[in-house]
Amino acid sequence: MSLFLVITFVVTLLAAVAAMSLRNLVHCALMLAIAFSGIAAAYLQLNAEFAGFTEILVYVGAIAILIVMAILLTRSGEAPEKSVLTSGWLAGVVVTVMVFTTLGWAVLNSTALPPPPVEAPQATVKNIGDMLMTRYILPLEIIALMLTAAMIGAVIIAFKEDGKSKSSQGNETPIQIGNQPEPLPAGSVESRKEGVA
Amino acid sequence: MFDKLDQIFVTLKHLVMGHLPAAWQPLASAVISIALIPIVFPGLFAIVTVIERKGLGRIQNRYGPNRVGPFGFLQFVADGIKALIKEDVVPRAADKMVHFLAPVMMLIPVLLAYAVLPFGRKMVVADYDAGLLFFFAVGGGVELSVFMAGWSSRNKYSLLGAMRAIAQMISYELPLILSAVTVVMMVGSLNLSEIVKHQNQYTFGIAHWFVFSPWGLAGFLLFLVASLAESNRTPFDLPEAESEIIAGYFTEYSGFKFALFFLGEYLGMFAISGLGITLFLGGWTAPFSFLTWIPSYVWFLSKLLGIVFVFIWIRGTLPRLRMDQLMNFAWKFMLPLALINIVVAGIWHYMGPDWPRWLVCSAILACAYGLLGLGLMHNQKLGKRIYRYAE
Amino acid sequence: MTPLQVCLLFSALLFATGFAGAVTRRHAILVLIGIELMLNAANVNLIAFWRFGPHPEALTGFIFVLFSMALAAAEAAVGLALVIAIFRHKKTSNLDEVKDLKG
Amino acid sequence: MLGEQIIKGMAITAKNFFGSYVSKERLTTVQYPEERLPQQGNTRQFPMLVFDGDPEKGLRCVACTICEKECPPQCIYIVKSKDKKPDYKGQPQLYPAIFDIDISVCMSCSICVEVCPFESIKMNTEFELSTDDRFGALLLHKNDLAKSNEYYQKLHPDDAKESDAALAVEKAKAEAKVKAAAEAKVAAEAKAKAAAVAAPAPATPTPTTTSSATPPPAVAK
Repeated sequence: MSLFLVITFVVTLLAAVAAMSLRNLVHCALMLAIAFSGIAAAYLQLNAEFAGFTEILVYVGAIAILIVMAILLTRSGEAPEKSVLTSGWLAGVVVTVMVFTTLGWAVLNSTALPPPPVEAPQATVKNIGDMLMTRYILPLEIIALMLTAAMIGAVIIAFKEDGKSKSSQGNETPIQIGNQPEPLPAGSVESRKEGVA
Repeated sequence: MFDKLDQIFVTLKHLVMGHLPAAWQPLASAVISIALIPIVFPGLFAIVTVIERKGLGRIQNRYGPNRVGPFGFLQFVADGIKALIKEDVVPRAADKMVHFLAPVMMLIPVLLAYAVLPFGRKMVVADYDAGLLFFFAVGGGVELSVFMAGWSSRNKYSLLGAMRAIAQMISYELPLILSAVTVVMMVGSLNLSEIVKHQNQYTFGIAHWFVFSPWGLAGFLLFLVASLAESNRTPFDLPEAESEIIAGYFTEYSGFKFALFFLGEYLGMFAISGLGITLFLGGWTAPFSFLTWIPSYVWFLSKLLGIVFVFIWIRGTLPRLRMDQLMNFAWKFMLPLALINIVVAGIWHYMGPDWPRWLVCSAILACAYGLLGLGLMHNQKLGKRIYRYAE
Repeated sequence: MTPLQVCLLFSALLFATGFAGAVTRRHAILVLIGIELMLNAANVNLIAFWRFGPHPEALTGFIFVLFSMALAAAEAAVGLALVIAIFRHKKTSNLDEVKDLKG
Repeated sequence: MLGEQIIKGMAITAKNFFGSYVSKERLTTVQYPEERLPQQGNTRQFPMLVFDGDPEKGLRCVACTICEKECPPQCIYIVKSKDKKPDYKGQPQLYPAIFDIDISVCMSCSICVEVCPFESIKMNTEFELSTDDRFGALLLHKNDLAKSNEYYQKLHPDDAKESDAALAVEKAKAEAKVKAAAEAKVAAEAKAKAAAVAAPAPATPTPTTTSSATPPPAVAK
């Protein structure tokens, strides 16, 4: 059990706890990015190279930025209100502790697995590709469909309605400043163009 | 004799490691190969800043800096000292910790990205099996640092600049990765040394570089334009345009932190053009078989300087794109062309090694380029300007 | 304490942190961050079992993690779109106030 | 076709870039401290005081302070002298004890040159006057400002000739006046002698008074 792996675990846990407990939301998001990189480092040390790089690409590169953008869009960048926890936070903590104790108990005294093969497994890109193309071809197609559906769904949900829907607050229609410039008489533009071209 | 010259750095490293006790050898080899990068590339950055200013000068019929040192080549020392001496102003409302970490967070991914680039025969720091994926994964970290810089300075302009920079980087990352996918399809592996070895064969004396095939040329041009946008260089340097938002996301940085951003941008440019060379221009291979006696790292460096010179040349020529033109160009021209390029690469692979595949592929690509270009020029009105005279 | 158990304990702890955050925090986006952490804890579990499990060459855990990452990305996108839509509608992202079902 | 104009633009910059190495006249930059552009005729920077011969006695300025009053930014400061010294026409004139120009204020408008009736202040073309002392060094005193007429001829040959012609005319008029006065005096003496001859008895005391009224001797230029 290499020392580096333990250090990575500790760093990731600290970053995760910080991500959950900081008041300023943007700091939470940055701590989350550090936690994701910690997890990616853990994957690299567990010889899951491809998973580690995908983790950095997907989580640190995309999801962290997505969360940060969402924070800015909902204008909660620096508004730490008085109490950060919900009203029923105590029940949450109790449930968490129960969840963790059951998991811990299950981990500690489950029947030991046969010892792993002596040399570390090699997840080379070639056999990941073969596996994806032969045995897991169906899940790959389904994931592709699901991703497209998710993208379209996200856009539709977040699309800004153009003010016709009778939402209770009723978003403001754009205020008219001065009279609209009347469009140029069509004739003059055409003649100008021939003159120039 | 040439092989010794070619492997001079590798032998030097083994020589140095020879003196150390066996226990220290792996660590020493890692440290030596890693230590080379922060020495060589910031040095290259220093020289390229001078070359850039002299090149831009020559393009505009003037000399460019020629006072400091012979022909002005010590100008970077003057700039460096100036950056060190300048007072480092931190805005009072800024978020101190994030404001301080942003330049560091900018340099980490860029320097990490150099680990997988093969600079010469057997001269690569970390020969990962999925090297290309590592490069793009780490490249994503730069956007986070741009956001940190823009948000932490608590300044509307830098936040706007950061948002524009992130939008631009994300929308140009797609064509970048898709144009690299065509090379991966052809070689069948993500390992960069494998990709270079695949381009290291010669027929009638000409190397098998991917850029000499139709899909390779289209991929290389797409990659070049996308890397221009990824490193915020001239036609796409809206986020830090002086005339628009003062200096974009590094408005509130001065002194050495500003120089760090500057260094980060240039190192990013070298890394991404290094990758372009490895994917399309045959990494460290010689273009013709009778030139293989020149050491491999010299080829890599000369190609890198060639691409840097093209970047400078483009910077001296093209005006800056507006934000909406920039976005339309990425989503309505570059992305479809990259997807078509992947299809064409597939056709190229399955049509067998005779001449009709050249014709078919280049025809498809040419008309795709023409149609998409017409579509873009038409609704973007990019064609000849139509003047409306005031009555 | 075999290495596998250390990894499992770590992923359990990570899961507990994510769960605690998702359950106790008031802000909608932080609930999503908690969910992301939980998903990642599950991935760590899968990789741990693949690495220390009996047949690593079958790559089952590994491929499972790749698919779960794709899923997590899609979930994050849709979740954040929901949060933004709620914010635009109710001008708040505080979960305690988003209680009434009427639009 | 998209990209057509881009290629044309790149070709032009390439031509410029390689042209600048080939043909030298493309590069028009003048390496300033080493090479200098010849100054045009009517260049003007800061005023100077012109003197003929000796900087102290030959100074043309008579401290009439017209330029001090006319100067828009009021950057000239003159203190008149107590005694007089003869000017080029021989008349005793005042001269400036102190004549300062603050060149950090002067805007080289050359109004002082236009209003000066004595052709004594002209515009110099000396511009490398930067110093690190912000106060005293930028206030030029009389001896810094005084420049010889030959220097002025060399600086602005054409209008230097005009000003010399005007001075020569002025001097000629002055000498003519002096000569006329001398002849008038001689004629007066002749008349006086004639009157004395005509009336010798009563006029004996008059010749002594006329001798004291003779004009002072003309100073040789």
